[in-house]
Parts: sequence; structure tokens; C-alpha cells
Amino acid sequence: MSELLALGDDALIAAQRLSEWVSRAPTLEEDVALANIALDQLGAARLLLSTAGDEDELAYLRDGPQFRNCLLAELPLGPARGDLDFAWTMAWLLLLSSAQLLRYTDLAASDDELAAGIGAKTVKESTYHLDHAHQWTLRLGGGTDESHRRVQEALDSLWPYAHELTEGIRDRWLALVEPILAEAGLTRPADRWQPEGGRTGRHTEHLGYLLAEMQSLHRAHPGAQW
Amino acid sequence: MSELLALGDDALIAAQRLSEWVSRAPTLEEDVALANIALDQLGAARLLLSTAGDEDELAYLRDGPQFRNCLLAELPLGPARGDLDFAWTMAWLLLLSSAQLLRYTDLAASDDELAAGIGAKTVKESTYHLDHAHQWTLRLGGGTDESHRRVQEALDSLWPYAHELTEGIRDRWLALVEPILAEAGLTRPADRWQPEGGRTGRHTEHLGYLLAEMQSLHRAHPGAQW
Amino acid sequence: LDGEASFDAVIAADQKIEPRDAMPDAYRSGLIRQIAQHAHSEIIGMQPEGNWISRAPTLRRKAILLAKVQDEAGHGLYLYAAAETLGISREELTDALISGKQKYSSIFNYPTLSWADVGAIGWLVDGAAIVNQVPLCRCSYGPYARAMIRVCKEESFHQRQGYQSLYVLAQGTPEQRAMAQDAVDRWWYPSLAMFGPPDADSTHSAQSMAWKVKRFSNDELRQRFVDMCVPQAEILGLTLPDPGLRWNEERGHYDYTSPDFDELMRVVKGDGPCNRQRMAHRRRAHEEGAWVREAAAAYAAKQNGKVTV
Amino acid sequence: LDGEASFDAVIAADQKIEPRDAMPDAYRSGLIRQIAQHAHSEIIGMQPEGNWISRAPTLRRKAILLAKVQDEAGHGLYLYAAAETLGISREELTDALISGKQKYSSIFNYPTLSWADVGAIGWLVDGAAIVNQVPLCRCSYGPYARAMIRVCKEESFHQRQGYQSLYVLAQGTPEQRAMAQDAVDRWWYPSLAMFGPPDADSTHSAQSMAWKVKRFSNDELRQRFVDMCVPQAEILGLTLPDPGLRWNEERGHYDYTSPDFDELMRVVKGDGPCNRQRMAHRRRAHEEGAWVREAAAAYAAKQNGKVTV
Repeated sequence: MSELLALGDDALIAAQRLSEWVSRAPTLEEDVALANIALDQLGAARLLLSTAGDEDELAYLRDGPQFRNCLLAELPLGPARGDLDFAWTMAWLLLLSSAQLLRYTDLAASDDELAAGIGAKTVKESTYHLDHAHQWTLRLGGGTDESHRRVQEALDSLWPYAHELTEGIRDRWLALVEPILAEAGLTRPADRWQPEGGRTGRHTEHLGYLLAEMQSLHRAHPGAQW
Repeated sequence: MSELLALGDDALIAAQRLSEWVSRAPTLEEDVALANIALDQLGAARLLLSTAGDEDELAYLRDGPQFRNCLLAELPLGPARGDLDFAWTMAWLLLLSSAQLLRYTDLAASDDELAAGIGAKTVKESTYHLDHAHQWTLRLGGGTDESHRRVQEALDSLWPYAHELTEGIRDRWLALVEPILAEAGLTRPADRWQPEGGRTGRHTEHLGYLLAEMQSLHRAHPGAQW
Repeated sequence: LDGEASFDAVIAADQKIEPRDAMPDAYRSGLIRQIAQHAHSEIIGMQPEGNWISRAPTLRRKAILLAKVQDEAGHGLYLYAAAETLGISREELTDALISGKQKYSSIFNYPTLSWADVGAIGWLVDGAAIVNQVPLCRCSYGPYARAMIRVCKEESFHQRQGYQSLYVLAQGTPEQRAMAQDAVDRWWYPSLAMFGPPDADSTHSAQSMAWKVKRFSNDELRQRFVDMCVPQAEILGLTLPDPGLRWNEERGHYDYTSPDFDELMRVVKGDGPCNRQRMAHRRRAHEEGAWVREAAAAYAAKQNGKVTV
Repeated sequence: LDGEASFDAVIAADQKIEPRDAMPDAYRSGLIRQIAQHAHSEIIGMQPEGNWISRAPTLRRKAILLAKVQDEAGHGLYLYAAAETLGISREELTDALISGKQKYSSIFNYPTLSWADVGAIGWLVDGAAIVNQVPLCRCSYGPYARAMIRVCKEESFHQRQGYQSLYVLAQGTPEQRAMAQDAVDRWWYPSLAMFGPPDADSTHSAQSMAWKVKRFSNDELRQRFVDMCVPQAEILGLTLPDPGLRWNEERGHYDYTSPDFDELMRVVKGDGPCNRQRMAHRRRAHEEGAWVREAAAAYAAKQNGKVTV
């Protein structure tokens, strides 16, 4: 079940990053949408982590090297980057949710009944997440010069991290994402640098700070009930 | 000895904030200087906290409401504000170090031998900190239009927090700071809003995040030696 | 029937005024002010509670809190929509918040200093909001009344969750119990102040009552809230920080010490602990989001074939 | 004596070349490159260790780490000063770092993922730096040799502190021990790579040796480092992650598996885990500090009576 743990960690860390946006989105509708996607990610994380153990022990009592999420999930989004760059977040969500959709689709087709059930639920949600990112990619890619520049820059910076994210599903993933980029008038970045390590616990320096904050209260009260 | 604990908490939290600047200063000389001031604050904190108990238990195992530092000390500086506004940090250091100099001067004159010894050491250091802030206040106040605007804005925003910081030493403190502002061509802000609460454990929302990060490793390994 | 007579008849019959109905200008502008303030409060209210999402102590509590804060954004949306039916645009409403021209509830100018504050806000702040808002479900203006029915239903749910969360802390470790008590100590008086100034000093109230926008006085609602909280605090095993709190057999109500209305006025006027922080946060999100809103508008215009070069 | 002969004589006599002495252009430019790269490494090196200052597990360790990172900034300053004696300005040096024209040590393109990395960097990275740098204290260029004496003294101190910190972890709880071993696993090969490519592939080296800038080959220094580390690892009770490591009686040295020099070249060329992050961090600090440097310059000019309007 180590793949479920990896997917669970992706969803957990993504939920944490997305929820940093709460009360900071460019529109009120988007505050609702981002919170909703964060909630879905959190819900998926809980289902997936529970297949591997106690969800809270896994979320709150592991150290960084024990987490198996891909590096993309842990990269700082707008708030933790010190800016509120919505284009960065939408490019991130496009790469992440498209890969999640494929992974969850495979899960839904699994022989394992538990995994298949989780897959069926999460496929629906990530279809919505991808659609949301898709719509915004079109708006930003085709909106103003500034929005086009920002979303292209974000895509260029984030693209290398999709290497690790799409291991084993690369072709299907490209078939999903490349048409969206073309539709949005964006240049598909070249494949060069391929950072990885998340799946073996070798993360970026960002994860430690995310976990320090996320785990702080839980760890300050060992054994307490909440 | 609760005054020593409050001064120790001021110094500890100030050290934590200042050390966030490391590797981010506008010049290499200033990287050295800010690290040096952070080290002095940390050294003072260790001496002062040790009068009240075990320095590490006090630093790492108290929750926010048990800290007694003034609100000014915990306000985010450049890095945690999402910018690297050096003017903000120098205005902050001017207000803080001038008050610390007066408190430490009083400590040095204390009948308590231990307190007097700590005062004697820290007076020297905070004289240097104040001089550093003073020199930069002159440079920023008298440098360019942008630097003048930035340092004045920072001063206007931070001034209310000096109310709590200078309780009981207000007149002496004004006598120290007002001439520096005048020399730098800066307007001394009016006394209106007077936020307080740090001395009774009612902090800003910023302290919790600072402590979550600072205490994370220590709390993740209860009882470990380092 | 002319406009004024028809309006008066609808009010007298306890029926609803709808957007296209004639209504006095003061009725319209008063409602806009009230609904906008209510919407702004939901928006700003996301901040103090949002402050604990990243640190929620279990994943279940994190999900509950995230959902609650999302609901607040949703309430902001319904309420802006209700205000828009009175002929004001979202943009005007947003600008009025950002510029400080319109207010939001002062309760959100206090900081959330521990996890227990999330529970205390749910219990006390949402509790006070419900006491204030339940009568608004019968308010004479249809869209507001209907929005309030939905808001109140969700708020009741939040209030029960907050109470339950605080109950767990109150039954927990000594540290959790202390955290819960400290939160109640800090949130009690600001919650009482949510009902506004004492009736003697309250502006707007008489006319609002006549128009059936408001149905009870500030002090009536405050008393109702106190009477509700005292037995709940007993079940929690927490102490409300008012030594003057006692049952008055004669009145059939609890006597209590009034909040410090001078403090309330200082906070309303901008000098609470977090007014500057809350406004700076909202302004920054608004400003940093400007290019996104522009891009979306430009894209929509192009899609509609209204390309401008 | 003409310039060239005098330079050769000083080198032959094992004496020092000083800034005003004649020297071949290639000697000057080679030294600038080397000293600059060394200075840049100190500057960038503040980042990976600085990453743990805020989370240091005791106040004593926090003070030690903060002082160490401060020393790195100080080393950057001496080394820039040494480079400046060769006729290049601080601004040119800074621009060469920011633009990527000059390199810094690739070791700093790896992340610090746990507190144990601070100890491992002290032991292995500072250890390797010392092995590289001790011979530079006898380098033919006087200002560089003198800067290196001071740098090496401080580096030795840091190396001992790092080793001691790692020792405490290795003797600590199972989690601390695992943390220490994981750090050594990650830092061992990048540290071996610090000595540069194998002698067969090393550019610059022969001429550097002749000019007595460099005194030992990359492989000689790497071997010296391995021989030094093996017994230290035994005392720590930690395993160096090289199954090929064994004492070779005949050579009187430890045999070891060479680092993956293809990986080293990828990191040198920009594709290590943190190259982009380190450069973005440095660029941002430089850019956000521009107005401060301008203000200081404008103020100094006014003070010197050179006001320009």
C-alpha cells in the first residue's frame, strides 16, 4: 500500500498549501473554490492515510524524511512565497490535479475493494480540480499580457517537478496537459532538469517549515485528545 | 525577577526575528552586523532567562501566553513580512535597542549582584545596537526619497508599539530617541493607539508562528540531549 | 395604491418587501448598510479563524475548521447578492470595505491566540450572531430574510461544533483546560459587545423596529444571549469572567456586568488589537488580486467577441 | 630584474607575491577566479546552514550556529578584500556571482533536510574545505595566503563543533542516531566531490602547481580526506556509505569508491537540487537591498559635501 501512502501524502501536503490561501484569494468566489479544493485534498488524504495507519499519527508524528509526497506538492504557493501569485498556484494545480486524476482513475480500477472505493470518490473530485485549473489556465493564458507572462513563468518553473509526479504515467499525463497548454496559448516547457527525491523521503528545504507549523500544536500536547 | 524574564523574552524573540535576516541583508557587512546583533540578543536572553529557570525549558516548552515579551519584539521583520524591508527593521531596532539600553542601565545599577553583572555586559552591547540603528536611521532618513519614505512609514507603523515597550521609562526614552529622529529629518509620530498585552501574555497572532518554528525540533524529540 | 402606501401595507401585513417593490430611500440605504456590514463581517471573519487552519491539531478538526471558514466566504457571497438586489454593486461594496467607509463587526478585531479560541468563537461569537440573526429571518426584506435562513442554519451547525470542540478541551489535559478557560476569559466581553451599545445609546434602532428589520432591542438580545450561555458554561465546567453574574428570580433573567462600551467604541473607531492587521490583510489580498480579476475580465470580453485592441 | 624574472624568482624562493608586484596575467586572472569562487562559496554557504538557525534545538546550539554563519559572512568579506587587491571591485565580484558568470562550490546546492545536516556539514564539508585550504595558507599570493590562515583557523573550530554536535546525536535517541546516519549518507559523496574532478580530468591544475597556488592534486587531497574521516566515523559509530571502503596495507591508504563525477558535473552546470533556489535567494536579497545601498551612497555623498541634485 506504499503507493496509497504516497498519494495520501501528496493530498495532505497539497491541502496544507492550498489552505494557506484562505482569505487571500483574488475574488470571494475563488476563496470558496480554493477552500473547497483544499477540503477535497484533505478528505482524500484522510482516506488514503487511513489505509496505512492512524491518520493523525501519520500526519502529525512523522518527520520530514518519512513523508513520501512528491516535491511539487510541498513547494511554497502564493502566501508562503511572500507574494500572492495566483498564476503560480493555478499552474501548480494544473500539474498536480491532472496527475492525481490519472492516479485515482487507476485506483478506481484496482482489484482491491478499498482502493477502488477511494479511487471512485477522488476521481470525481480531481476532475473538478483539473477543470478549475484548466479554466483559469485559459483565462490567464488568454487574459492580459501580465497574466500570460505570469502563468508561463510559473509553468516554466514548475514543469521540472512534474517529472517525479508523473513517473509511470508520463505519456497519459502529457496527453491530458499538452492540449490544455496549447488551448491557452502557452508554450509547453522543454524537459530538462528533473528534480526528484520526495518518494524516498529526500525533500526540499520547504517541507520542514510546513511540517513545523502543521505539527506544532499536536506535538506540543503529546497524547491529548482534541 | 519577573522583569528579568520579560527582558529575557524580549531579547530571545528579538534574536529569533533578527536571525531570520541571515543571508538576506542588503550588504555583506550588514549580514555580519545583523548576525552579530542577533547573537548579542541571544546571549542576553540566555543570561536573563537563566535567572528564572532552565533556559531551554523556558525557550522551548512554554506556550505563547506564557511569554512575557513586548509586542514590538514579535512583529514580523523583513523576511517574515514577505518583503525584505530593511527600513522597517532599522526603525524596529531603533525603538527596541534604545529601550533595552535604558532597562539594562537600570539593571547595571541594581543592588542584586547577578542582575548588575548582566546589566553591565548588556549595556555595552545595546549601546552598539542603538548606535547601529542610529547610523542607519540617519542614512535612510537623509539618503534618497525612497529611503526617507520607507523609514518614516516604518516608524509610523511601529511607534504605537513603543508605548508598551517604554512603560515607566517613557520620558528618558523620548529624550534618547527624539533627537535621533530630528537629526535624521524624520517626523516623530503622534501618540495615539497604544497596543499592549505582551507583558501579561496577550500577544499578537504573529508570536504563535514564531514559536511553532522555533520550538519544532526541540518538541519533536522530548527529553533528547543536543 | 401608491408606492409608500403599498410599502406600509406590506409591512403592516408582516409580508415581504421584494427587490422591485417601492420602498423608502432610508429603508433601502439602511438595509444596504446593515447587509453590507454583515457581509463584510463574514469576509473579515475568515481571518481570525483561518489563522488556525494550518495548525489544527487533528485532520478531522482541520477539515471542520476549513469547512467553516469556507462557509463564511459563502455567507459573504449570499449577503453581497442580497445587498446587490438593493441596487449596489459588488465592486462598490468591496471598495466600501477596503476604504473603511463601511464597517465590519468589531469582534474580528481581536486576535486568536490559541486553538481554544476557535472553539470559543464557535460557541460565543457564533452564538451571539445567531441570537442577533434569528429574528432577521423574519425581517421585512425578502432577499435578506431568505439569506439569513440559510446563514442561521449553517451558523447553528458551527456553533454546536465550536461548543463541542471547547467541551473536549475543558475535559482534556490541564493545559487544554487552561487554554479553554483563557479563551472564554478573552472572548466573553467582546461577544456581549456584539449586540451593540445599550438601548439608551443606540442609533438606527427605532426606525428599524418600525420597519420590521430589527425586532428586538440590543439589550433584549444581549440578555437572551447571557441567559443561554450561563447553563452552557456550567456544562462545560468553565467560568464566565463576570463576578456579577447571578440569577435574578424577580426578573427571571441572569444579572450580568455590562461590557465596557468605551472599549467597544475604541475598537469600532479603529483602535482594537487587530483592526490594522485585518484591514491590511484584506487590502493586500484585494490589491495582489487586481491583475487576476483584470485578466478574467479581459478573457471574458474576448470570449464574448468584444475584443478591444 | 624585469617583471617576469622577478616573479619567477619570488616563486622559486617560496616567497610571497604582493599586490603591487608584477605578475603574469594568467596568474592574476586565475587567482581572481579562485578567490572569487571561494568567497562566493562562503556567501552561498550561509543559506544551507542558515536554514536551521530558527529551529536549532537548544539556545546554545542556536548561538553556535549563528556565530558560524556569521563567520562565513566574515570569510566572504576577507576573501573579497583579497580578490580586490588583484584589481577587481566588490561590485564586479557580486555581479559575477549574481549573473552566474562565476561559480560557487557545488556542495551548497544540496539541501539541509534535518538538524543533523548541520553537524554533518561541520564534520565533512568543513573538514574537506580544511584539507583543501590548509595548503593554501602557503599559497604564493600573500593576501590570499594570509586570509586563508585566518579562515582555516576558524574552519577548524567549526569542524570540531560540527563533529561534536554529530557525536551527541550519534549517542542520542534512536531517532537522533537515524538522523545522524541519514545526514552522513547524504553528505559523504558530495563532500568527496568537493576536491574536484579526478586528476586525469582536472583543468587549471598543472599551472597552479607550478605557480605554487595549488600544492597537491585533487586526488591526493581526496585521499587525505578519506584517510582522516574513516577513523573519525568509527569513533562516531556511524557508517560511511561506501561498501568499497577498506584499508589498503600496500598503499598505506584507504581504498574508496569515487564519487559519481557525472552527477558532480550536472550540479556544477546548474541542475543540482538547490542551484535555482540558492541563486534566487541571493538575487532576491541583492535586488531588495538595492535601494538601501543607494540610500547609503547618497547619504555618504551628501556628508562629503558632494551633493548632486
